[in-house]
Amino acid sequence: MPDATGLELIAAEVRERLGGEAVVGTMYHRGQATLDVAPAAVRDAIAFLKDHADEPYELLMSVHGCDYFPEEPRLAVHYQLLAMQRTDRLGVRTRMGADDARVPSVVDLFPGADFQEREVFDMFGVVFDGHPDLRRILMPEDYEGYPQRRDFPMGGEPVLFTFNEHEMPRWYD
Amino acid sequence: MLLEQVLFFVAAAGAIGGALGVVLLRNPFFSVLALVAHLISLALLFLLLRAEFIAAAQLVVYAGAVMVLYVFVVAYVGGVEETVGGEGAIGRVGPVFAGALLVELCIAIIGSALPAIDSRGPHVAAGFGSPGAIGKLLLEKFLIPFEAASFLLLVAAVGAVVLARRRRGLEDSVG
Amino acid sequence: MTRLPLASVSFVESTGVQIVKAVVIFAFVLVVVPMILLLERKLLGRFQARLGPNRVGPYGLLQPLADVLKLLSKERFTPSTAVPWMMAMAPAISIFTAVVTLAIIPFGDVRRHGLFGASYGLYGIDVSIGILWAFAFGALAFYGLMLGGWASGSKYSFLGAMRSAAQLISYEVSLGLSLVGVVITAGSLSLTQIVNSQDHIWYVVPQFVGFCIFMVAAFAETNRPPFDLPEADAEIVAGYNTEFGGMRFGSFFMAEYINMVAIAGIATAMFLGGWHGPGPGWLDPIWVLVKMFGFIVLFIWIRATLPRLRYDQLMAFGWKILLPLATVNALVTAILVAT
Amino acid sequence: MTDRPLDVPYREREQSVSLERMPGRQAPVYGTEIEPETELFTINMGPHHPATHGVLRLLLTLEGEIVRSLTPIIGYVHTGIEKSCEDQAYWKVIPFVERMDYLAYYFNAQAFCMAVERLVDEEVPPRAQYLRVIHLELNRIASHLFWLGTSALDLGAISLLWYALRDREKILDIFEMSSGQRLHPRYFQVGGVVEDIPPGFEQKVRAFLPDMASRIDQYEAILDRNEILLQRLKHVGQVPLETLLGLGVTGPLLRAAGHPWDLRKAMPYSSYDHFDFKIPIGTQGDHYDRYRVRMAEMRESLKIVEQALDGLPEGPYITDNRKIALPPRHELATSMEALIHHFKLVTEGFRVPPGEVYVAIESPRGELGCFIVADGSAKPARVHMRDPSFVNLQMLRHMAEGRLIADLVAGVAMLDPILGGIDR
Amino acid sequence: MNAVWFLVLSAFIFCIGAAGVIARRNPLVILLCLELMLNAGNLALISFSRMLGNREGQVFALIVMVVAACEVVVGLGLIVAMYRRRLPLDVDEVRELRG
Repeated sequence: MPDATGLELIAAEVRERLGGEAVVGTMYHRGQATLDVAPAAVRDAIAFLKDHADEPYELLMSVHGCDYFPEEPRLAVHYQLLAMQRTDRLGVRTRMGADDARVPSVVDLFPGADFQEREVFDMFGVVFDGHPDLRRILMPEDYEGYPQRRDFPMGGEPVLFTFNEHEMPRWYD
Repeated sequence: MLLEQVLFFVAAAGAIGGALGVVLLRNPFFSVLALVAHLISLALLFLLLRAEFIAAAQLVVYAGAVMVLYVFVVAYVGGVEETVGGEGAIGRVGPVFAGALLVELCIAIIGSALPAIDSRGPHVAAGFGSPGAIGKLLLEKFLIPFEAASFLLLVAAVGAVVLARRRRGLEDSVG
Repeated sequence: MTRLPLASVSFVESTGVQIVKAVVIFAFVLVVVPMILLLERKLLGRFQARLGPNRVGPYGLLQPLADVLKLLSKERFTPSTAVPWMMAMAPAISIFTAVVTLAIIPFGDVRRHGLFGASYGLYGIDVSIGILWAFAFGALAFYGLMLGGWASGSKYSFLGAMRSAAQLISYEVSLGLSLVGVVITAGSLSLTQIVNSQDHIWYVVPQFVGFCIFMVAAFAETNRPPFDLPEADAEIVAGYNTEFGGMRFGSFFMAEYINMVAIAGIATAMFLGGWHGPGPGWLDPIWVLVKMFGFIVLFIWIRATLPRLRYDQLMAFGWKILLPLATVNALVTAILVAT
Repeated sequence: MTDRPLDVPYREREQSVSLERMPGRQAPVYGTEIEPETELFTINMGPHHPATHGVLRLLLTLEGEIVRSLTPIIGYVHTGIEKSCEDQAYWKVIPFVERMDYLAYYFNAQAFCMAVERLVDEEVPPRAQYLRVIHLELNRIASHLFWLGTSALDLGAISLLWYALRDREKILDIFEMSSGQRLHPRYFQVGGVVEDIPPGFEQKVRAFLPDMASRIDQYEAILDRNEILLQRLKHVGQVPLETLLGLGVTGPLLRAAGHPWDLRKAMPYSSYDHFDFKIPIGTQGDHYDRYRVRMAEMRESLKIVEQALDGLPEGPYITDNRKIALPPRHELATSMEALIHHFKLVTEGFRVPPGEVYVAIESPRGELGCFIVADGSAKPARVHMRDPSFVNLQMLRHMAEGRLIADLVAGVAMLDPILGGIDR
Repeated sequence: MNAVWFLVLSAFIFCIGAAGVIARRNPLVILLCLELMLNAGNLALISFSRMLGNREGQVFALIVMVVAACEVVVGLGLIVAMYRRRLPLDVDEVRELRG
């Protein structure tokens, strides 16, 4: 794990490479380092970390979304990078508002991000620019809304049984 | 009525029905099935004529191998439906020609002077059409046709392989 | 009583006797298939460290009855893409060709069984074409599977039908050639004569290679594991009988088991000396049944043991190993017999 | 592939044991050279299909028997567990996450508990860590046994399913002994485990270990010398190591390709560094190696369980932090404070300081990550499970395209996807 | 049954086959109709054989079967080749000889 100083060093390198506004901030919590990156710069930052000369993070383990609802910007996409040789993890986070939820896709860098980015799109409505096949993955294709956002109601889905199918007009649409 | 006659008429009806089905059905898959029915009826007729080995060969070779090839090819190229008869003179001439041929053949058969043609044939021994008897005849008297037939089979097999092979070079020029 | 005007048979019986025999064979099928079904389920249970059916009746003996009742009570459905009359016909063809093959299996010699002063052959019919009879109807059995798969209008069924067709064709050649050695040695195609000529030695000894080829090809011809590709449940759901339910499926199912019995009978007659065995003459049919039973247990045993082959491996094995081996076997036998 | 330099501390720790075999090439498939413009047809394999291990739907484009393209379609058992977790107190989330990967339930609970423990900065007592290891490794064996049975069934060997399930039953009996449940036991708690193991538990596990070892020998005797099985598995479904790493594939699938990556060694948690075990790796990365790696992993797990039993320390089985763990039952009668703690924990649960963590453990299928965002309340703001099946599923295309349907089925079997984990 | 019945039946089948060959345009069906004609010939051969009480007709029926099998194999090979090259499966439209 990069410690707090190491994280600052990485952040400085990323800033140096991609410009000052690329890195929004850093976060070091419970021994875990997370780099806060601007949405537009996230692909470049991850590409930089992947091909870092000294300390490459060559694997992308997880991509997941998050909704910090009352806070703004509320939506976030997390990337968990892994350096297998050094057994080191680094989180990359990018936050954006719900209205302009667009992030460049990293599928070309890490093909494994394919399904995970689709899941984030499915659940949070974050659009990944450059994703080859951005469709819903877990919810039905014609589903409306993004169920994992915090303002999406819990338990709002009526369950269809044979005894109540008449109470659900046009359920078959 | 003798059992033999019942069997004959049943088999004859099957044979003619199958033959008509081959010609009249539009979907080639059903045509193939009609021919299978026709072949089975013919095998029954062969049995009536005491040619049991031929009947078995008919089933094994024709129904079991040749028609399977047909089924495969029809499944491969798909059922291409077409109209029967169709446009043009040939479509109308065909049945007329066939009818004329039929009349002529019937005159030839029924009006034939052959004395044995209207008989049941001589009494034959039990092993008349048995594999042993046919095989003996085939290897002793008709060895050259037998060998020629096997050579023909070989040529046909090679020819089929050559025909069905993929030739990438030529494919492009034909488009 | 007139005689059937059909092909000549070496021992001719009256039509009435033939009808009785036909009824007996059919009854035999109806009795033996549920028994094999139960045997298979019980044996599989034992092979798999479990009990097998034991709820219906004492020791689960009525399980086949329950199975049949369940199948009978099932809804008969037809996919909208199917050809209904063909779907109805296909299981019938399968059953028919399977039962007909049973007719030539000899359970005993003709001379030794007298009843009411006449003598009867303990077989359905002893045709001079003998084993070719089985092949003729085996060839027709193809249409049961093919029509079933094609008429279902389902892609899985179609895949299964194509698989079964390819498999039946490929292995029928080996099956036939493996028996050529026996036929040459016995000098006859008739099953009774072949059994009779095994007086001194069963053909499984001189024709061991042929026997092995026959067994392998027989597994493939009956679609039993490890050659159950036409109905490989893990791959193509249930192959050609995917869309069949109720008694139509039951018919396919039954046909498979009758085929198993028929193949076991042919193997018994061709290789294991048919009714030959120690003991008095009336034991003959028992011996045949015991030998067939052994084969059926082998079928079940193999099913519990072996995984399934892959399609290309199946084809390669059939054409590249089994067929040349069978050909060489037939040639060598022919040369040995001729000299 | 395997000779990439791993000259880092991990290399010294990993102690991989290689299943060396003769190098080979991809087994030939007859008919793969069919030209692309011939008839293709599309078929839906699943969601109701005997070989898709749940409700996985594969949209296949076939050319005869050969798979030309493959698209997995998932979501049929999506139950919104991650969303539901946001409405539960932390300790009530555990039964939810256990139902994700329903064959490796202890692992889900472990990942979640570790993440919460990280957030509240709570140490787990050594005895609880050892007890967790025992259950985790037994669960790994159970999961691999289920994989073994279903895989063999997919390959047509029906009997092995029953043998494997028979032994899995014994493991479930052990689970039942410690927690009262066979599946989804909710045995792991934040800060430890629910209860200490009952008397007789250790004897039962000790009796099971040699038994299971001999069973594994039997299974290998059945499968390893079976020519049909070898033909079906060897040199089939090889995927280059670079592709695997790019896809983020972990677990036995990655190890079979020769990469000794195991989080138990790489980033030890729950005192896995106390135990002496090896990481089995393959050389070819084909189905056969995947099979062998999992079989060898079962043996290693047996070793770990035995060591954990031998070295099982005395002490509390759960943290004595009353803010997190329930007080012992006997204290309720005597201590007012204990009663209050009990009341608060049961009605409201404990509060977790704001923060977010991502914790990963090695599940039977690969890296199982748990990402939790805490907002300071008694309910998590976000729970996400990085399920290995979900990520590994993307590899299926690389394994199966251009090969026969039977190889696809073998591929699904060797992938060992759990749809509950994929769809969550 | 007298042999004349079989011969008339054979004539019927032959004519149906001939009509099919002329009228149908699908090469597959034309091949099937050729089979019909060959089978009619076989039936005639075998009924003559029975009529005369010698087996030579049966031998020739066997050889006709072999010829038919060869014809089918080559014909189907042609049809498959036509299909592969995207030629119409219609004998009226395939007029040109080209490689």
